[in-house]
This record gives sequence, structure tokens and C-alpha cells, in this order.
Amino acid sequence: MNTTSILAKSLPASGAGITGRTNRRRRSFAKSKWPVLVLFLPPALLLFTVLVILPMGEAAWYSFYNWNGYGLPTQWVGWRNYQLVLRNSAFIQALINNGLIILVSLALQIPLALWLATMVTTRIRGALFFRLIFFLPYVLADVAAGMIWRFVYDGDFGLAAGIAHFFGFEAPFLLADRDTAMYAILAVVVWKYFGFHMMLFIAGLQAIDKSVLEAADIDGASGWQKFRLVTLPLLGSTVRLSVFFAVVGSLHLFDMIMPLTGGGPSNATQTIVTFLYNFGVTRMQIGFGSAVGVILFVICVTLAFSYKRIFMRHD
Amino acid sequence: MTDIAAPPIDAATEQTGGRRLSVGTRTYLYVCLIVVAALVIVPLVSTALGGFKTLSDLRGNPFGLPSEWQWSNYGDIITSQRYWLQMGNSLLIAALTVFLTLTFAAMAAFCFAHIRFFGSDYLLNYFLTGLMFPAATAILPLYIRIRDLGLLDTYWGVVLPQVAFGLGMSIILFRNYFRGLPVELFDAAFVDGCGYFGFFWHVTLPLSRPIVATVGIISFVGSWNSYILPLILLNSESRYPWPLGIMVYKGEFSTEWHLVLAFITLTILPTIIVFFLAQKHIIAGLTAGAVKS
Amino acid sequence: AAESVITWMYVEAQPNVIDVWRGIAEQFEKDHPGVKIEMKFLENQAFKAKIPTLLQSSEAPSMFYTWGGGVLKAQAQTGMLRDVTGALDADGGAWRNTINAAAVDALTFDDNVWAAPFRTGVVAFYYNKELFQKAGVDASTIKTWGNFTDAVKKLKAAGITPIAGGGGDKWPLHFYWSYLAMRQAGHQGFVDAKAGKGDGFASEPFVKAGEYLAELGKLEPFQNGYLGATWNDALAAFGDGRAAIILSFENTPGTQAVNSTSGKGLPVENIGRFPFPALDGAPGVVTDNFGGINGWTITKNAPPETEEFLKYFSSPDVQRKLARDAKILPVAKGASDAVSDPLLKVAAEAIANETWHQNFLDQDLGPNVGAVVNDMSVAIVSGQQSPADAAQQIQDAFSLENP
Amino acid sequence: MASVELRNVRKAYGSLEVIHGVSLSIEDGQFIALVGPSGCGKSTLLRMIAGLEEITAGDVVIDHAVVNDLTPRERNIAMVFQSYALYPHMTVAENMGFNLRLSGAPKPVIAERVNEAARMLDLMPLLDRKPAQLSGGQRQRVAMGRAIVRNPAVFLFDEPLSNLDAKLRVQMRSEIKTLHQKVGTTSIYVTHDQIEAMTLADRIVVLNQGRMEQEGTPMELYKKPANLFVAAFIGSPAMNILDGTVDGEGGEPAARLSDGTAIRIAADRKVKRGQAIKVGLRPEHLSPGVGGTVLAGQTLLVEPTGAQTHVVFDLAGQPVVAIVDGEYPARYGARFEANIPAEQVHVFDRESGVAL
Amino acid sequence: MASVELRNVRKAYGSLEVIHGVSLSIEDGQFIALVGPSGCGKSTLLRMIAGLEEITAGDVVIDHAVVNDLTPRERNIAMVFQSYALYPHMTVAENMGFNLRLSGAPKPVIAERVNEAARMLDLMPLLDRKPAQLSGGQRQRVAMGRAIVRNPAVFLFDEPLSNLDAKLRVQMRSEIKTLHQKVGTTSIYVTHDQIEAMTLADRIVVLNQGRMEQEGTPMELYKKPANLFVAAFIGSPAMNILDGTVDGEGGEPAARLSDGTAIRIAADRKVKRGQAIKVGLRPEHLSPGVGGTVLAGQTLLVEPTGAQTHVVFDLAGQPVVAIVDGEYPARYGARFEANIPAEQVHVFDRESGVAL
Ligand SMILES: Nc1ncnc2c1ncn2[C@@H]1O[C@H](COP(=O)(O)OP(=O)(O)OP(=O)(O)O)[C@@H](O)[C@H]1O
Ligand SMILES: Nc1ncnc2c1ncn2[C@@H]1O[C@H](COP(=O)(O)OP(=O)(O)OP(=O)(O)O)[C@@H](O)[C@H]1O
Ligand SMILES: [Mg+2]
Ligand SMILES: [Mg+2]
Repeated sequence: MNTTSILAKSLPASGAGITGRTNRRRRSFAKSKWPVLVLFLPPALLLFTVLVILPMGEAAWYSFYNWNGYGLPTQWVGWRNYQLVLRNSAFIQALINNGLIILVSLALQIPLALWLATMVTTRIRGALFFRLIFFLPYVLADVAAGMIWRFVYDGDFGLAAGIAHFFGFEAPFLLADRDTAMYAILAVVVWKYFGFHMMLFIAGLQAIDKSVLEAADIDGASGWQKFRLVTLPLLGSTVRLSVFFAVVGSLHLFDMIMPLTGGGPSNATQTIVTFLYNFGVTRMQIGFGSAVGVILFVICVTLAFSYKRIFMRHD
Repeated sequence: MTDIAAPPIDAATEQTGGRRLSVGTRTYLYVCLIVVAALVIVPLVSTALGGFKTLSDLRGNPFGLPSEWQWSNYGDIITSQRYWLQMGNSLLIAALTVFLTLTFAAMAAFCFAHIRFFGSDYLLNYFLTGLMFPAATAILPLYIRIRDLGLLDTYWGVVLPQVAFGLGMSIILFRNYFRGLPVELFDAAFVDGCGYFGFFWHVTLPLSRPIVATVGIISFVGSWNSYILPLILLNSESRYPWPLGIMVYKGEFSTEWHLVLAFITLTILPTIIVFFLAQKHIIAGLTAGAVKS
Repeated sequence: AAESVITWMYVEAQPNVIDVWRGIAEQFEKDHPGVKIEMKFLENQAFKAKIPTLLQSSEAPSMFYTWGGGVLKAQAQTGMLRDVTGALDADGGAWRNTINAAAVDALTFDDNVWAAPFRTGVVAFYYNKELFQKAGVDASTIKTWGNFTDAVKKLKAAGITPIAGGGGDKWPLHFYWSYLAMRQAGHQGFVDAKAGKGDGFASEPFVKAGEYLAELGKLEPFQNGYLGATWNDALAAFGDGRAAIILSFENTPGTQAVNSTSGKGLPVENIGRFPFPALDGAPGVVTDNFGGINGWTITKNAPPETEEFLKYFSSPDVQRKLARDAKILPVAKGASDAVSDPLLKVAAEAIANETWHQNFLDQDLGPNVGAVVNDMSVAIVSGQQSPADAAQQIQDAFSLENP
Repeated sequence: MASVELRNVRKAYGSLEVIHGVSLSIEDGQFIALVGPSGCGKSTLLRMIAGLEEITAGDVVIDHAVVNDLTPRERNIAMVFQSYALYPHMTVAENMGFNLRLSGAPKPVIAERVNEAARMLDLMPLLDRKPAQLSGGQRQRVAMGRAIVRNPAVFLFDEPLSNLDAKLRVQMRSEIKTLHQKVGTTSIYVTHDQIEAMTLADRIVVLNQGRMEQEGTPMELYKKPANLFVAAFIGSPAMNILDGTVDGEGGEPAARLSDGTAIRIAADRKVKRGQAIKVGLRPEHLSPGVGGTVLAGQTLLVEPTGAQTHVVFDLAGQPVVAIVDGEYPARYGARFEANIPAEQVHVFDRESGVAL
Repeated sequence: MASVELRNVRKAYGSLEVIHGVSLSIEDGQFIALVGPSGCGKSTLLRMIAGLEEITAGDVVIDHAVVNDLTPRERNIAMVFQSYALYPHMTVAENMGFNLRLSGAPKPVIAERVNEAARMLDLMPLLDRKPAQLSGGQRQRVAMGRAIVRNPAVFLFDEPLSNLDAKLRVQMRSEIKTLHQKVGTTSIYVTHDQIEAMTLADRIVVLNQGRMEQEGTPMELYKKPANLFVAAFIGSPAMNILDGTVDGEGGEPAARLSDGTAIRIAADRKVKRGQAIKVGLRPEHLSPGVGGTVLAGQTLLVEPTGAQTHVVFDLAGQPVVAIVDGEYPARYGARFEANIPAEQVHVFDRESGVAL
């Protein structure tokens, strides 16, 4: 869930194509547009093609080879890498973990963010300050956040240890225990990103015509009714956007896992990307790793498009 | 005259109008907010304080104030070359990334926003695919490509992929903004004798400061915090940006949490300071256009 | 004058050792004007991840650390390395003759020597004498695996954490599986498995080894949170006296001190050593050693002075200095007499008398199979995988790489 | 239906007072218009009555009960917003029935009341549409429908027509008037358009900078503006205001303009000779040849509108608007002569602006 | 300054034709207004003249040269937009001088021309402000200033006043008129407000659905509307239109309404007995007691506006608006009687809508 995912806001716009507005553009100036196109488009186009699209295509190509990255790929293995990936229990675990992260984002993080957003958009002193505080974790680098929480969870020196000792029982090693590590990570994910979703919701709440809420007051809605019957439906597109970020972001989760657990203990906290790194990059299994990349890509694109089709149609 | 960036109405900033909240509601709000704020703040503060402790102090007393302030933990790092080197590297990489992203994306977005040409839809969607997947999915081929370009272990080797992966979003943000400029401005400029270049230079760019700030901040934050690309593409520690540096440091001083905490604190400190100084722009930037579309 | 620059990439993190190295390098620079040696540190994990890509770039170091084995073989096959055979054999084998043959053999494939030997190592149990005494365990009586598990039980009963383990890094636990497999399968068993005879690594002795390991795991002998602990954490646990035993390298007395909370660790007198015990009714013997054989690999475009430097580095005098100050087990013939440290001496003797030296499996079997061995070792100890499944997975990975 | 009373109501935002004590009493069933220039506090006052804005001081009384601390719902008022504030996610029917739904009315009752209101406002064919699918005028009607469905004690309107175009505005104005004639609910109507106020309201309250300037029936305000502000605000085109001094004795006072022109004023005005005054002349009272003072000047601008033509001519160096018949042969640059009877001349004290 | 001619100009968006052949010739220095309901194609026509929109067929001729393929700048036209389209990042002076700057005029020349225009429009104190710091009226003046600075051959205005409030609109209207009187540049002015068109223009062109309905001076259109559409469009409040049939013989024709009321019509109208017609009665011609036919009905609505009162009364089952003097004692529900002289009664063929 890195910052780049913000862009997805524009996803809804992506398919929109040319609207009536552009139709107004005069055609009598057709002559003068070519110099602009020829000068303005190529830099972006070239960079994007060479460093984004081609590597993606090459990943698809490599994924059919057994290759350790030395020299050129020569050993064609067909679909074997894909079979290996899908049979790998750590990969299955990674898929489950990604699912879990999505679930927690949807069921916990977004409601929490929404709840906080409604609180910090009320007329109370210090609301702006609270917003800043809540947003703070989001601007910290994932690596730093992961490191900080590694310390918090540390059974010897960390805060978890401190609390446990205070209550007189033995310090748990949350990150070292297969049963708890993933939950510990989920907590960090929520901690790190709820502020971002909260900001989205604040922006969404501010975009709601204040007089509509006043109309609800006049109509006699209680605070909760106003929220449920007016605010929430009007936040629809923001909620969908937020969900979209949560989903795409969770699929991209990597930077934070590395300092926390690196995917361990015994692969209990792998995500797709850490799996790719641990099993593809560090082991120099380029073919295998590329297969993971291709699978991730397919998942992202499928989710993005079906989500867009199902939920963002009206935006 | 269309107001280009009318600030949204924000109850929290105008403390005056409307009906006042009841005492009960207020108490409820403050209790909830303070609890959550504590959850956010405590890890950060203990990290900073931990940097002032000795290891045994840390062990016995992770929360509280240091029993003896170990200024040298911080002092040694501050005076070390590696700290400043990493910060400098991060800054340089981020600055180059921001500059190129802004230039390339604004130019491309201008074409998409204002010029009708065959295939513009397809081309835009082509860039949009860049939003779908993270650099991680193609990291291995990307590595090989950068190697073939001879850019491995150079600043450009990190900057160019970061720009490339940021283009999709930046172009969309720019394009949406450009299209939001009043059409009449375009007409007026034409009547005044502008061509496309003139319009881009004299009208679009000067009016786009908010979106330039937004895209600039997004790409800066992304670059400043990025880990995986430098991890794969840089070799020399002398070129490491700080997220890599912090991991190396952790590797070296793995059990000396007090030093690690001091190092973490010092590396995130600039981020926090800048955040509080520029919070208005950062928040506006990161949530830009999120609700409007 | 044009300077030759030798870039030297290493993973060593102990400052005192690096100081010794730097001293050696500076001496070499002094003796060879026009040569400059640049030392580059890379953290262990990063190093392993980077080397393949580094090798193929113009940024490749002149020489870098190697653990030998399959990794070195793969690197050699890229053609990016320069073999040192010629240099070793020049002047009638002047260099080769100064070095233990076992060390050279470990770095040889296809009749070429792909790295200059630097040191050997041997993994053994180190223990905290004080804690053993407290629990009433006598280390000298631990001859078999049964004795060992009894000792573990006793320690546990005395409220002492028996073993420090670094499950987060995984490879520290692969020592257990490797030693158990060596003891259970014996030298021949290993040779057969590598040759793909029978079920290979899925054959009965390897499963049996896993079962022993699983039993140990069930005793919960490791410190709290060992699955997330790094190797440094494990050393710290041992050095702080929080755990009684550690299965570790020959340099443990030094590293436990560096990693301990106080920075001093256990006093050397308080540390004992015993070899990995034998298994009843199995062909492996206690003198079969498991441990690294490290060398320095030279890359294709390294300056010619690199060989010169490495020859100097492995010359008996320098090796003695390293043995004394950096506490390594030297590869130069006769240099082990410089080993002064009593515990290191024991290790040196063990090497001198060894019947078989097995390199680390995560290096020997190549990065990929090695990673699987590491994964499986952790999985067995923590009860994630049955020993049979684990053995099968290792074999699957092995046969994929060696069709 | 209910009476509404404001008792010395004040509103301050922080230290800035924007309503400085307004007292007003509105009888049951009356239609009151609040007019005034932008920013004078009309909306604020209305929102205080609605319960959307806290009252800093004074009392709002609805149906003889002080309602200062009641919520909008408890006050039983309905409000039509300038932006209509329809719920975008609900259909027209849902919008209109929302209030009843909240108060727990059974479905059939809601449907019936909504239908009734929809029939009254000609909204029947639109009941299933969303607001986004409606034209401006239709939205406006839905907003009114939402207000009447609940049968409130008081209707509040905050510039409900200002988002409509001129033609539609005139039409909706009639509809509001007709509606009020039908349902007879007490109504308070905020607008800055004096024509709207005059045509709609039983009584008009003119606000200026948070103070009440005058209150009365439309014709009272038109004929007897209490001060310069009201005089200039009411009437379209606006009254011409000229500086002058009182001249002429006793029974025949006159205002002398800067160029010496004397304009006779009614004898009953309380003016003193030499007093500095402002003279107010309504354009519609300046017609050629009807007796009274003759005023003449060069024609500066001729604006035909069909039945009538607006002529701007120069009087004592100032442009003065007169309305003449459409047939009148006005011509740019020609000399224009108009007459005004003394009793149509308004005079105000120049300092205080009070009508004399 | 230049003449402008449209020769059978057409515009199609794809297969949809929105301008169906308009021909028009505008003399040098004339002020022409294009009026018509929303969507009738006024803006499209104007933009074709400006060169902002391609011409599908026909020719636009400026100063006797066909300019179809020239850019706006080459046509030397200036345009004032509805939204003003000021450059928000430039000061007033920069806005006004932008065109000159682009054409490479030297700085002192620009400054001089800008100052001159600013003086003319009273913008001198505002030259250093940004548009955001200006009021609506001031922005409007800057937009005009930008147009005059360059001394164009033709001024084009696209509803330049529709974003202003009523008061300001009246004021700016005068300013535009005054400006035209000063500079005398040929001007084409688009509006949907017929009052604006009538007060401003020398000649008015009424457009409807992409076709020209009528063209002439304001008074021509008001007095002799060529058809029902123009009749209903020009005049405010709008003409009352009633169905009727021709009755009465030869010299004394009359229109009989559905309830039997007969309205005398002028003898020179080309009507046949029994012909189905529409009768048009302007509200301002319906006054009590001036002779002509007497029309009576129940008062439905009384809207006082000060000098005049609009009375809506029932005639043959339809509401009819009459304008009476402000003093007239109109009362809701009472009987209202108005007279209309035969020559003020407009008659149109019911089928074709053509004036008879
Ligand atoms: N929340 C607020 N904080 C401070 N001042 C305010 C606030 N709301 C309104 N005001 C001020 O109170 C005064 C009255 O505002 P109000 O909205 O009632 O004017 P209005 O008469 O309705 O104007 P308009 O015709 O433009 O709607 C204005 O000067 C305005 O600036
Ligand atoms: N780009 C376009 N594509 C298709 N149809 C268009 C386009 N632009 C305008 N039209 C149509 O052309 C007709 C005329 O539009 P135009 O904007 O000229 O109307 P207008 O008279 O200026 O209306 P208004 O008073 O609302 O500004 C309308 O029916 C409109 O829908
Ligand atoms: Mg208001
Ligand atoms: Mg238009």
C-alpha cells in the first residue's frame, strides 16, 4: 500500500474516454497539434514503455524458463514454474495472508477510519491536531514503521515486553510465533494506513453539501440516522475508492513486512511480494520469481477491473 | 471566472457557526480521540526515547524516561558521515524523481487533456495499466534492463524506474486537473492568439500550481520512502538512501536496540518535521482529487 | 601512475576482525605501490541477494567472500569468475603447496580452483559451564544424541533455557538437520544422495534425521521467540547467559561477546565445547565435521594484483596473524599453531583429525536447494512439516536443479 | 401553523456580532419576506429560527413557546434551501417522505401524503426520479414538496428561487404564492430580490447590516420608505437620489440641486430651510408632461423595453433614470423633459438618511 | 471596425445539424443582438464567427473577405465570454495586455493601450489586482477591457451579463451601451434575456432551433412580431396567448374565445371568418377603462411591484396577466375588468403561428 496507489482514484475516470467537452475542440486547428504531440508525448511514452511495460512482458517470458539470472535464459520449462508456485505451501500461505489483510482492511480499518473521520470533522477544538496525529503514521516510510513495531513487539526490549512484565507474566514473542505473527502484522497495517483512509473520508465528508445535512436536521434525523441514511450513502464513492486502495495496497505489501518478520516465522507472514522476493530474488530463481510476478499482476488486474465494473460503474 | 481550487467547507476549521455540541458528546469524542492518538504516538515516542537509553535501561524500562540520558547515542550518529550521506542520497534521488515526473507527466497529460488525436484513449489506458501493479511484479526483468542500460548502482538507475512507475498516476492527476480548467480560458487564449505551446506555457502551467504541488509531493514521498527499488538496483553503500541504510544499520547493530532506535528516530525525524511544516500541502496532495471525479 | 584498485567485498561484521584485515591490506598496499584496496561491507542477506546481479555488472568487486559449494559452481558457470588454478600452480605450485589440500578441494570444480582458500570452520556445541553445573549436567558425558536430549531435559527441569536458536535467519537451525543427517547417513549416504541414488535426500536416513530433530523440537528447548530471532539474537541469548547451549561456529567465544547485551558476554573460561554427538547404530562418526570452507572469489575483470594479494592473504605468516588476532581457523599448512585461544585450539584439532568435512548445505547444494533445507529445518523443529514431507521437498528441489 | 416571534435576537460569531437585536412578530398564517443586501444577516436570522444556528442572545418564540434550545425537529419547521439540498441518493418520493419515515409514520400514510403533495405541485410523473435527473425548476418544486408533506408549523425559505433563470423565477414565484394561498402556513421568505419580496409577501422586513431598517406591507415600503436605504432598495429601477438643500418658504418648500434647479416638495415634509437633504425621485414618477416640477437635461441613454422606455438623462451633472411610454420618441443626445408632482418627491436628511 | 456577413451558414455536429442556414448582414458599427431560448444555437453561431468552431457550410465574411479558414487572431475579433475567462494568474493589466504581448508589441505600447482602456472603463485603480480580488462587475469590465485594448474589427459578446445579479446587470448594461456609443465598433451580442437585447441593440435577430425567426429593430419586433414565437419571446411579462376563432364581418372582425367572449381586432388584419387563430394580448395593454373590448374575470393573483401591479385574472379558463397602476385596488378573488383597444390585439394563424 504505497503512495502510488493513490492514483487509483483516477481509475474510475480511466474508461471514461472523451467526453462531450472535448468534442468542442475546434478541428480547424488540426495542423498545429502535431508539433505538440511529437514533442510532449515521447518522453513519458518511452520511459514508461522501456521500464514498465517491457519488463512486465519480459517477466512473462522469463516465467517459462528455469534461470538463475546468470547469462541468458536457455532452459525452457513450460508451465512448470507456475505449477511450482501454485503448489508451494508458502505461496498459498501468502495468498491467505493477502486475503486476511484485505479482510481486516475492509472490516476493521475502513470502519475505524470512517468513525474517526466523522469525529475529527466535528466542531471541536483540536480536531485538526488529531487529524495530523492520525495521519502521521502514513507519511512514515514503511521500513521505518516496520522497524518501530519490531521494537514494540520485541519480547526482550520492546513495549510488549514492558507491558507483560508490568503485569507480571512472561513476555510473548508475537512476531516469532506462527499463531500470532500475522495478527501482529495486521495491527501494524491498520496502524499505518487508517490515517490515510481517514483523510479520504474527511475529503469525502467535506464534499457533502452541508445544506443536505442541515436538511436532514430539519427533517428530524438524529445523529445516527443522519449518518446512516444521508452521510453514508453520499460517501458511497469515497468508500468504494477507499476499498479499492485497501485491496490494491494490501496486494503490494512488502516494505513493512521485511523489517518486521521478513515473511517468517516459517513463512507464516509471507505476502505475495515478500514471497516473490524471498523465493525469487534472493534465491535468484528468475523464472520462478517472474511467474509469481505474473500471477500477482493477473490478480491485481482482475481485481481492479472486476471491482471497477461492479462497484465503480456509477462514479 | 471559475474558482479553480475553492477550498471545501470544513467544520473543523471554522470553529464558530452552527449549534454547539453537548458536553456528553464532547467528552465521548475526546476520550475516543485521545485513546487512538495514544496508540499512534506511544510507539513513536518510545522509539525516540529508547534512543536515549542504555540497552539495560531499555530492557527494564521500555516506556519511561531514560534513567540517564545517553546523548552520545544520537550524537555519534549525527556526527557520522553515513547518516548525512544517506539523507543526501535520498534527497538527491527524490529531487531528480520529482523533477522528471513533473516534466514528463505534465507534458503528456496536456496532450491527453487538450488535444484530440487518434488513439488518445488507448494511449491513456496504456499508461493506466501502470497503476495496476507495483514495481515488485517486474522487479527481476527491470533489474536486468537497468543493468543492460548500464545504470546499475547509479542514481539514475533508481530515478528512472521510479519516474516510470509514477507516470501513470501523475498523468491521470494532471489530466483531470487540466480538463477541469475552464474551457473558456482555452477559447480566450485562442482569440488572444495563443497556440497549443503558448497555452501550455502561458496559461496551463501557471494555473497548475496546486496540482504540481500535489504530484510533486506524492512522487517525493514515494521516492523518499521507497525501499525495494534501491534495494535491488543499488550496490554501493555510498549511494544508499536511508531506508536501505536503516536496514544495513539494523543488520550491523541488530541486538543493540538503543542504537537502532536512535538511528530510526534520526532518519524519520526529517520526515516528521517536514510533515508538520507542510502538512496542509501534503494532506491536500495525498488526498488530492480523491473525492472529486 | 595508473593505480590498480582491488575492491574487496565481505560480510564480516566484527570490527576487530575488519581491523586486522585492514592492517593486512595496508601492509600489502605499502609493499605494492600503485595498488589500492577498497573494502566494501555488505550485510549477509543483502550480499547473498546481490552477488548474482553484481557479478554481471560493471560494479562487480574484484574479489568477494564465498562459502564454496553449489553457489560457487553456479557463479563459475557464468564465466564471470577467474579461476585461480594457474596462480596456485605457478612456480611449481608455490602457492598451492602452502595450503591444506582439503581446503583447496572444497573450492574445486571441473578440475579448476574457483576461489582462493581463506579459512575453514567447524560447527560444534558451545555451552555455559555455570548453567550446566547448576542443572547438574556433565558435558563430558554427552556422547550420543540420547545423552544430549537428556541434558536438554535436565536443563529445562532446572528452569534453564537449554538452547539458543536463531529461527528467524533459518540457517542456524539447518545445522541441526545437517549434522543429524550426516550422523545418520554417513559420508557414503551423502555421496549417494547427491548422486541421486535411490530416493536421494528423501531416503530413509534423511527422514530419520528429521525425526530426531522433530523430537528435539517437541522438547521446546529454544529460548522464547526463537522463531523470530536472528542469529545475533541467538548469540546474545547465549552470551547473556539466557540459554545454556548454542550450536555454532568456531568463533563463538568472540561473537557471543560482541552480541551480548553488556558487550562482554560470557568469560571464555565459562564456555565449554563438545562435538555434535553420534547417533546409535548409524554410520556417521563424531569426527565427521560440518563447517564452512571459505575463500575469496576473483572476478573476471579484477586487476592482476588481486591474485597477488590473495596469495599474500593466505601465506602462512598472514594466516598466523589472522589465527591469532582474528581468531580464525587458518588454511595455511602449519599456521594452526598460532591459534592460542583454547576453545579455538580444540576446533583446530578437530579439523586436523577429521574424517570428513561437509560444507554448509545451504551453500553446498546451491542457493535454491539450500534455502529449502533451511526452510525445512525450521519447519521440522517447529512442527510445521513431518520429517518425511520435509525430506521429500528437499529431494524435489534437488532433483529439479540436478536433473 | 403557528405564530413566530423574535425577541431582541442577537448573533455573534466569536467577537463579531452580525445580528444586532432584531425583534419581530409574525402572525399565524402570514407570509413575511426578509430582504436586504448580501451579507446583511438574512440567512443567519432564518437559520436561528430554524434551529440550525445557535442564538447568542434573545428569544425565538414559536407558537408562544420559547424554542431556543429545541432541535429543528422539535420546532416543527420546514425549510427550503437555496441549493434545494435534496438528498441526491433518494428518489423524489423518498426525498419528500424522508421526514415522515424518520418520525416512524407507516408506509401507506407516507405514500398518501407524498402523493397528495406531489399532485399539488404537479410532481406525480417525477416521483421515481433522482434529483440529478430533474431540471432546476423541478428540483425547486421537490424542495417545496418536501416541506409541505410534513405539514409544519412554519415554512422557511432561503432564497429558493435565486438559482433559477429569469423566466422560471417568475413562474415559480407565482407557484409559491398560489401554494401559500392554498395551505396558508406561516412563511418566512428570505430573498435579496425586492421584486420577489414585494410580489410575494404580506409584510416585508428590510434588514441592513444586522439591523431592521423597516417593516411593513409592500406598498408601505414603496410609498413611505423610512430612510434612504429602504428607498433605494425597494423599487425597480432604483430610485434616483440627488443631493440638495431646502429652499423656498413655508407652504411651498423646494429642494435646490447643485445646478440651481428647484424641485417642489410636499408642504407636509418636516424640512427646515437650508437643511442639507437628499432628494429621491422614482423613475416611474418622472414622466413628461403631467404637471409638477419640470426637470430637463440631455438624454444620455435610451433603453426601450417594449411598452416602456427607460431614459437616462443628465440632471445637475448626475444621470437620472426616467420611465416613459414605449411610444415616446426619446433620442440619444436630445433634450429630455420630465415632470414630477411634489407629493411624489421623497426627501431624506442628508446626515441620518431618515425620511422627512 | 468592419462589416460582418453570414452567407447561409450551417453547422452540424456529426449528423446533427444545429444551425440550419443562417444569412445575415451586419453593417459597420452596428450593434446586433442574437436572442433565443437556451440551446437554439446562439453560442454556436457566435463561435463560428469568432473562428472557435468550424463552419460546416456557408461563408463567414468579415470586411468583405471570406474568413472561414482564418484563426480568431487573424480575423481580428475580440470576444467577451459569459464566464469572462480572465486568466486567473495574471493581473488585470496583464490580462488586458496579453494579446498585445503575444503579438510582440513593445512594452511601452502595451502599457499605454492598457492604460487608455482602463481609463475608459474606470479600471485604473484595479490594474494590479488579480481577477480573484475583483467583484463580478469589475471582472466583467476587465473582460471588456481585454477586448477593447486590441482594437478589434468586431466585438463578440456571449451572454456577458448572465453571471451578474439583477442590479449589477442593469448597471453593466448601461456601461456596454455607453462604451459602444464611444468606440463604435461593430458588435454582436448573444443573450437569452430579451430586455437586454431590446435595450442594447440596434437590431435584434431572434433565433429558434437553429433558424432565424425574425430580424429587425427592437420596436419592430415588439410591435410587429412576425410570428407567435417572437411575440411570446419579446416583451416582459410575456404576451398572453389565447385560442380563438375569427368572428364578425368585414370592417369589424373579432376573435371569439372558447367561453364566447369576443375581442375586437383591427380591421386590417388578414383574417377569414371561422379561421382558427391565436390571440395575443400584451399585459401592458390590458388596463382598466381605456376603451376597446372589455375583458373580465376573477382575480387569481395580485403581485404589487411598486409603481405597477401585475394582476392575474381568469379569462376563458386561462390565467391572463394584466399590468395595472400600483394604485389600483386589486384584490385576490375580486372581479377584474380590463380593456384592450382593437389595434393592440395581435392575431396569429393557429397552425403556422404566422402573424396575420
Ligand atoms: N460561520 C460564520 N463565521 C463568521 N461569520 C459568519 C459566519 N456565517 C456568516 N457570517 C457573517 O455573517 C454575516 C451575515 O451572513 P448571512 O449569510 O446571514 O448573510 P445573507 O444576508 O444571507 O447574505 P446572502 O444574501 O449573501 O446570502 C456576513 O457578514 C457573514 O460574513
Ligand atoms: N460539441 C457539441 N456536440 C453536439 N452538439 C452540440 C455541441 N455543442 C453544442 N451542441 C448543440 O447545439 C445546440 C446549440 O448549442 P448552443 O450552445 O449554441 O446554444 P445556445 O443558444 O448558446 O444556448 P444557451 O443559451 O444555453 O447558451 C444545442 O442543441 C446543443 O446541444
Ligand atoms: Mg444567505
Ligand atoms: Mg450559449
